[in-house]
Amino acid sequence: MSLTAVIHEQPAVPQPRQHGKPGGFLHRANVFTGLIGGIGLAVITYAVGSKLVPWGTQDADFQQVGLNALIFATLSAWVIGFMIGIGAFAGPIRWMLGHDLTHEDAEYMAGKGQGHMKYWKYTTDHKVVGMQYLIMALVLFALGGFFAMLIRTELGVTWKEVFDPNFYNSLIGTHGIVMIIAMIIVVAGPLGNFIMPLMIGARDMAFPRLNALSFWLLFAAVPPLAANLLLGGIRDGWTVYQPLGTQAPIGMLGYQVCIITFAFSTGIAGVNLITTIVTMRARGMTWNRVPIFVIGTLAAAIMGLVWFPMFQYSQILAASDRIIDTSFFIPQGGGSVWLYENLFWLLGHPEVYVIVIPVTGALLELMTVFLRKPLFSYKMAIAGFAGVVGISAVVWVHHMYMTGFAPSAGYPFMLSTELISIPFGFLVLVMLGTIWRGKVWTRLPMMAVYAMIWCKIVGGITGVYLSDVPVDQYMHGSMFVVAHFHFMLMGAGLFGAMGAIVYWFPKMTGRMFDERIGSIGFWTAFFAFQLTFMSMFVAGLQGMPRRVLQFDNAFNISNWVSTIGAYLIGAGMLIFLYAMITSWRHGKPATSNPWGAKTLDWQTQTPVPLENFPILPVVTSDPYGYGVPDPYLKVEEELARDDNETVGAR
Amino acid sequence: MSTPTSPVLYPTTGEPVEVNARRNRLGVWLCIASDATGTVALLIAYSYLWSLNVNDGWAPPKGAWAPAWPFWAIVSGLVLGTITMWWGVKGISKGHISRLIAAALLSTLLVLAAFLGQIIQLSTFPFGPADGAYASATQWLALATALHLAVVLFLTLAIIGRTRAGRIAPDNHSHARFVAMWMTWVCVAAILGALFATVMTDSPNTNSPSFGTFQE
Amino acid sequence: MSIDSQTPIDEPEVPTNRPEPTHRMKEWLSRPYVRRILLIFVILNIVIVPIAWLVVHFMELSGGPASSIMVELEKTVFVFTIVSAPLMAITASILIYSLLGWGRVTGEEPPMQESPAIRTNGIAVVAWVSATSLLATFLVIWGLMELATITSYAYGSTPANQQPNATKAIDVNVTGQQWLWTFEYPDQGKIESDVLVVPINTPLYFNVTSKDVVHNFWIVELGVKIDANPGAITNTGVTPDKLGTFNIRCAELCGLHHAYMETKIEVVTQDQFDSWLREQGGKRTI
Amino acid sequence: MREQRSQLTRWRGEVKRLLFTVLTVLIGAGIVAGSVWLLMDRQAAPATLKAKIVGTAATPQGNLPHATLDLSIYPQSSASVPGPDTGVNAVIDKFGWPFYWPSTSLELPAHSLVTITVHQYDGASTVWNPYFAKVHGTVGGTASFNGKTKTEIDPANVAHTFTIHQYPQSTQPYFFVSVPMLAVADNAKNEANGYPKAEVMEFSFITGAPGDYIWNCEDPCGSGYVDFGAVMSERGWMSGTVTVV
Repeated sequence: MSLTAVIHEQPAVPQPRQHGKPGGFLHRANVFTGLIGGIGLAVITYAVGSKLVPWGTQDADFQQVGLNALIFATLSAWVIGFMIGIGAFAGPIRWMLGHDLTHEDAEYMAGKGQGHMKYWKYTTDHKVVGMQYLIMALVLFALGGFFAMLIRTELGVTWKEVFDPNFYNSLIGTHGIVMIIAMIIVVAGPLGNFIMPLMIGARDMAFPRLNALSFWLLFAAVPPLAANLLLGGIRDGWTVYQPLGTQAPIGMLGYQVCIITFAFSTGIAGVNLITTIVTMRARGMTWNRVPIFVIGTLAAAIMGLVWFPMFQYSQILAASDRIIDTSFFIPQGGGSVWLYENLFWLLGHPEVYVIVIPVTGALLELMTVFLRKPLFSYKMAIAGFAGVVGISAVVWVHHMYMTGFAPSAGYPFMLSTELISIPFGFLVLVMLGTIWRGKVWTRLPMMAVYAMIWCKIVGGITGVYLSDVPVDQYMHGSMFVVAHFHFMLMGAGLFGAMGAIVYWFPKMTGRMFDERIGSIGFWTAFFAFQLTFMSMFVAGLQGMPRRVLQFDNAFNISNWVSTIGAYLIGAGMLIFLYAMITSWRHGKPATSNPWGAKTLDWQTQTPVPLENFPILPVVTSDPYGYGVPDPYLKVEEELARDDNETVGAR
Repeated sequence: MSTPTSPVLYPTTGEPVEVNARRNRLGVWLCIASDATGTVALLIAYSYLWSLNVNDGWAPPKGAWAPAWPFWAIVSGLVLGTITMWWGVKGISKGHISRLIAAALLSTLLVLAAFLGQIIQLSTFPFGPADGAYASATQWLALATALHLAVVLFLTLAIIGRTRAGRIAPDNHSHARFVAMWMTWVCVAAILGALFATVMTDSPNTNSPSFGTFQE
Repeated sequence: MSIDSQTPIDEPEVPTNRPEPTHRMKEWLSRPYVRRILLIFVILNIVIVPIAWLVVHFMELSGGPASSIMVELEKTVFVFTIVSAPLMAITASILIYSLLGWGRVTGEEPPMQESPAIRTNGIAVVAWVSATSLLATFLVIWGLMELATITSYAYGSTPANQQPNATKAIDVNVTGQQWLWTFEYPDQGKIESDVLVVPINTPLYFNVTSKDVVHNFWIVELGVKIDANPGAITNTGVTPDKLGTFNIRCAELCGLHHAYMETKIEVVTQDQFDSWLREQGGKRTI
Repeated sequence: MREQRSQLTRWRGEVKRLLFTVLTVLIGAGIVAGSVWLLMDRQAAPATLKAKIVGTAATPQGNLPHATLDLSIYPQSSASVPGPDTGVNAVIDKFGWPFYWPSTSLELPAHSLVTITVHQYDGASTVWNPYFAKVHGTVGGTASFNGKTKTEIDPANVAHTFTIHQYPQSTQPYFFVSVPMLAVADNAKNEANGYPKAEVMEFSFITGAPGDYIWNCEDPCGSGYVDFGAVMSERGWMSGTVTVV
């Protein structure tokens, strides 16, 4: 690593006029003012709104007149008020007035000299945002896991209804969407924000304020989602197919406001990640020297950026169906249920890869370190990511084989869906090739690689069944599907993410992860996971439909097994969480590079200073220069000599 | 005026403004891409319902299609505003600050006119939101244009403010260019919306199964 | 900048003069780890392949297959399991052997001994890509053929096109309403029923729709599944070839009592069917 | 000596960590169990209404015990008839929801003739599916509407239906009964109790072996999309459980 001049200490950079204290309005804004603003504006909106339409006014259907509009306005008011209170609009207004940030402003907003308070503010430092994302993901996982326990309890008690059917339907829907959001942010959020800029040798993300914006939008999006259970719940699963969603009570509005906000958050994060990766790589980091995790993040960001607006609009239009009686999805008025399903799955399927791809990238990154081997065929990995991104745009109809909206569409989309298994195969090959003849350093992150490959294979093969229209004619809407995508999202996604977080834990928290307790939790959860979802495959094959709370006695045994397994997963995850928290609070202090890794993120000191690198690094090779020459090459040379001698003799 | 020896530096990070501008331009393109898929989603919704005509519910009651000229009036206002903005950008790249201010002011007025026109059109459609699929889809296309115009309004106003505050200078005028780029995209979106709403009126599907009954 | 034009990452670290392919193949196969992995691979295949029978067994637990379509589905699942078994086996065997054979390293500190720096291996890449592509191609072709087959089974008997088999199809109008299925026999005097009673070996043609939200009409043991959409009619068909009572379930979440939206299909003989029609006040038209 | 103490402290640390790990799991289990218990308590079904055995009756299947059950359908709760207010969604405005009374969780004797008498006070709302304007599954396929025996009524004049159907258990006998409820005329004037004169429906059916079933109204009388929202999608109002014991 040769050195360059320290760019950020350029002498005599003409600074604009300093308006007030550094940070301006943000000096006062923090999450508490945000809460005040959000709740305040929501209450005001509700009060004013219910004055306009007095409570209790009924239309012909005995329906509260304007109730949907009122609740939607209130929930949106919460989001907007929160963003005002946290200071999200200070930036645009300053930009409009030409009061650009001075260097002091920027440093204050990056959290300079604010101690722990910076985690509660609109802080632009990518490391702070990464930490905030990590905590947010943990909270969401706790919530979704709690719902999962309730669901499995209901399904384990096969002889009676534990919950009201409506509450059960709301449970599965909320569990689904909470876990989806958590899985989307769990790698691209903490690692994509904290680690990725370090990996490419940047001082921060390209748009630091957008970075803060994307996190706090996510923060504001969660309460409306949680509120849905109090407002009657979302009773239609996380896909909320219309028009059932229009029939459901006002809890649906909580879901819709959450998704609309979260889509903004994802889009902004996507813009930020892509721009950072493309324009802010350290000198000398040509495209064939970029760490593979960065490529994975890039792929996920592209898919999220491009496809989320579809999902967003599907929810916007659904909300307008409820609120102003438009008929996009209402058949009586000329709407089509197939339109919703198409719009939903146009995101809905790429979103799965948005979850899986960054995890794959992270594990590819760390397995080179634990095998002391270069990545096997970097180009294949790139091709795999590129292929998945490309083909993912044209596979969504395989969720709709059985809707009958275009029976002949089964043929082309079966083709595209089977094709996407080839680029995924590339990634598997890269993993196997990297493991091939490697001396495994058996630490927890590496174990996650094994867990992930296994789950990916099982999920992939069952996915082949489901991608096939005839088989889907039996499997669609059955428990088999549930088990399949849990293998993909939880098995490959979550267990992989756990490994990645353990790997970068020392860099992020400055402490080593307690791997003994962590492994206990990890393996408990992993094997319990196999138990749970393997038996769920059986239930599906027997013909058990998904999203039911009572079912034929024939499915009892597999459901009892699943429930026991689910409880064990919960226990394992709690153990892992405990290990994480204790190591975070008083774990063994970490050196700057405990794994002996070669990527840039481990070359700066721990804890990472405010602008990451005292001097910006210059890259002279790719980060996979591990390993020694292949001993078998000598054998080959001898063979070659023999051949040449035979040739010479002739 | 920047000379090769001493490039103008971006105050916050101290990088040359060209570096910063290149970065921001990519960001703008990505925002446009993301917004484009959103617009495409609306157009998909429109054409999908148009082609299906479920329950014979596409056409508005008693064939009250939305008149075409308001769409094109709004679009023309927006297009004129965009051209003016580009004219101002060309100006500042040649060094005429006042020309950019004048252009931004003019295009603000044009866009404001378009915005008000859009609001008026929304409130004077010959149908309500509940009057079938065409009504719903058309109103959302108009609403999307209105939202776009509101954003553009903010941006053009900001250009005036920034230029007068001296943040946009001949050697540092990338933001004006970005706003013009964004306005160009908004023109495309508005034109597409207007095309769909004015050209694709009568549904090609004349015998659709009516709701919940069996008529083969 | 000079540092940007450094060596590409896939630099060949192998000598330029390789031995003849046959020699290298022999040498490679003679390596102990290769042989052990192949052994594990064979063993795993022996373990995994029987799963195919297990899977089909589970699919038949509830009394199927009761139609040629279901037979085709089970055949497809069986074949897919067989052909994907080697993929699973090779992956698992490499994973297993990597934990046992190539030397594990433990401890707190990064290991000093490094692994062979294999950047890439053209043969492996080509082999893998061609293998997976072949597999995918096979699956696609098989799937397309199967889809054509079951489609002909389903629609081959529609009144629209002249069906090959002599018996005229019975039309059944299937209506889903929260949370019940109701069936109407338009050609049998428009009689209605809450249970689907059909004669054996007679093609059935379903016109499926919904009164309210999206339901999914699933005859489990007959392998029939189609969404019931409001504002649209979807069609499918089947020819039951096994007497007995089978399950009809709703496979699309449809609200409060979705779990209870179940009914039966009774496949009976032609005589029983006729007498059932008579007591329902319907008339026989076939 | 110092050796031993360090040993001891390390050992203490181990035990402490172990205990805390177990404690974490226990806390989690406690939270789940507690919330399950709370929710079950919160969502308890209304008190079961048992059919009264009044003797035996001659039926096509020979002499069977004869049980009777009286139900009423009110358009909305009033001072005299408070109506249910259960479920997780108490925040939803339930003004003007019709409901079955006194209870929606019914219990019937097995292998016996059950006669249900319904006093119906609510107005009409067209039934989507004319199938549910007909009488199904009763003795003789008929029911008595204000004393007149019919097999079906005008779909436009249906207020609600009482439809028992199958629980997804293949082991228990299939059970399907559906009877439409005649609507009160819109211009009927209220009587002392605040409701118009009731329409009286009476129908009998024969129960089989014990089993669990559910029932709900199939006539869209709620709100939201196609009137199947609100009351139609809530337990305890227009739907409930039927247990045959």
